[in-house]
Amino acid sequence: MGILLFGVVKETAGCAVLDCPAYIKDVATLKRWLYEQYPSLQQLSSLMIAVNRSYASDDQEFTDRDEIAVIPPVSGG
Amino acid sequence: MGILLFGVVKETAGCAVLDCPAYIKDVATLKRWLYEQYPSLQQLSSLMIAVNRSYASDDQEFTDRDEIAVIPPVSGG
Amino acid sequence: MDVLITIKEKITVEEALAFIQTPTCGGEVIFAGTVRNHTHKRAVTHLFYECYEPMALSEMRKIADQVKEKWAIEKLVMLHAIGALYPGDIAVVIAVASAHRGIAFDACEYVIDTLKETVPIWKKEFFADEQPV
Amino acid sequence: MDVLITIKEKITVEEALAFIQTPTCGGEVIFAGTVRNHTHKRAVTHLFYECYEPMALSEMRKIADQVKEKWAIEKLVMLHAIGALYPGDIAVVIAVASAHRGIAFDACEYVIDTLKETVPIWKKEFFADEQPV
Repeated sequence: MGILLFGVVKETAGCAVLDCPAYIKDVATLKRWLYEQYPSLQQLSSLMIAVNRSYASDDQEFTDRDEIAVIPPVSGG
Repeated sequence: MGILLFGVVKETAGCAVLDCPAYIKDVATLKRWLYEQYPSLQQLSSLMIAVNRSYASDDQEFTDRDEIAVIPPVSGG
Repeated sequence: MDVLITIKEKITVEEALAFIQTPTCGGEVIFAGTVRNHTHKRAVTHLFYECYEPMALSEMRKIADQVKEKWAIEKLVMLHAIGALYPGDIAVVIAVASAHRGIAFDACEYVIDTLKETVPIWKKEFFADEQPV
Repeated sequence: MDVLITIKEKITVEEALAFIQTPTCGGEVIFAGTVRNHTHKRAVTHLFYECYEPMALSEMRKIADQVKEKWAIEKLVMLHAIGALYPGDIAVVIAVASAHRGIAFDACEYVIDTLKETVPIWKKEFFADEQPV
């Protein structure tokens, strides 16, 4: 399934949409997988996952019909 | 000497400059005299006197070379 | 701190903005006070602002001095309208620019609160249910 | 409470003012965040703002809902610019109108503070002492 990347995560991965393995079905597993793929993300002060455009907790599950996005520390305003 | 009136004090006295007796040489005496002349001023929440464009305390003295103004409660802004 | 203090018949938010905008500042806070069309449920037709101008300017300068002492503000504007004002018209504009937004909010609120307490300007309200004078 | 939420390439304080001005309100508080020409003493040539737009709009609506619950605010505007911005350009405008100025200050500061924490918008800085990409 494709997950949306923004900001420094997008720059680190070098792409705006990342394909992640089908076995990943919850936020905690996705974050673990991201940290394995891109260890430098562990240096960020936070890394949030949004499920269907809302911040999700670690135990939230999702399917490939959900819109998943990786949200590094925001810096708007 | 002429003292400057504003707002409700001007409306009460019916004039913008009031002539006050020469024996008045300090703020407290001026306020007492104003209250005698216009008892309705006692209903105001405050009545300040400005000497040379600065708020003056009751014990401040002045002469006829000073600019004296009566400042009812302000309502700018 | 650059300061613009003005009392005149017509004031605008734009002139305040034009004065405070600078590439060195990150945050600008502006307060605009407009004439309401009612006071305590009574319909207001217009207001008349009267001013003891030299003292009002002097008191506004004192507020600016206090701001300069209290906060690291780069630019401060205080505009006050006088004369006849109608509902929707702008009576007062306070604008503050600072590198830090928190103190810009604090300073802007301090200025309008203090102005309303100390600056010799008086507002007379004219009501719809009143006989014309 | 009337709400205007916009994310677009160019925003102005004037459009925020136009939305919030109303004869029923006494106090308007506006925050404008502008691009600074330096960050930690390094000269900034420009910024690029990137945005996860549908979620950003949704988070901005959540902030508006919180404001509506907390305070008696009549009008609220939240504008955010995206794309390339240069020193002096306006990146964000928050505007609040209320009959009571104290809560207008509180609400305006709450909105900008919360927006900076929760709304998925990212700023990339380009420095003068950097190689062009």
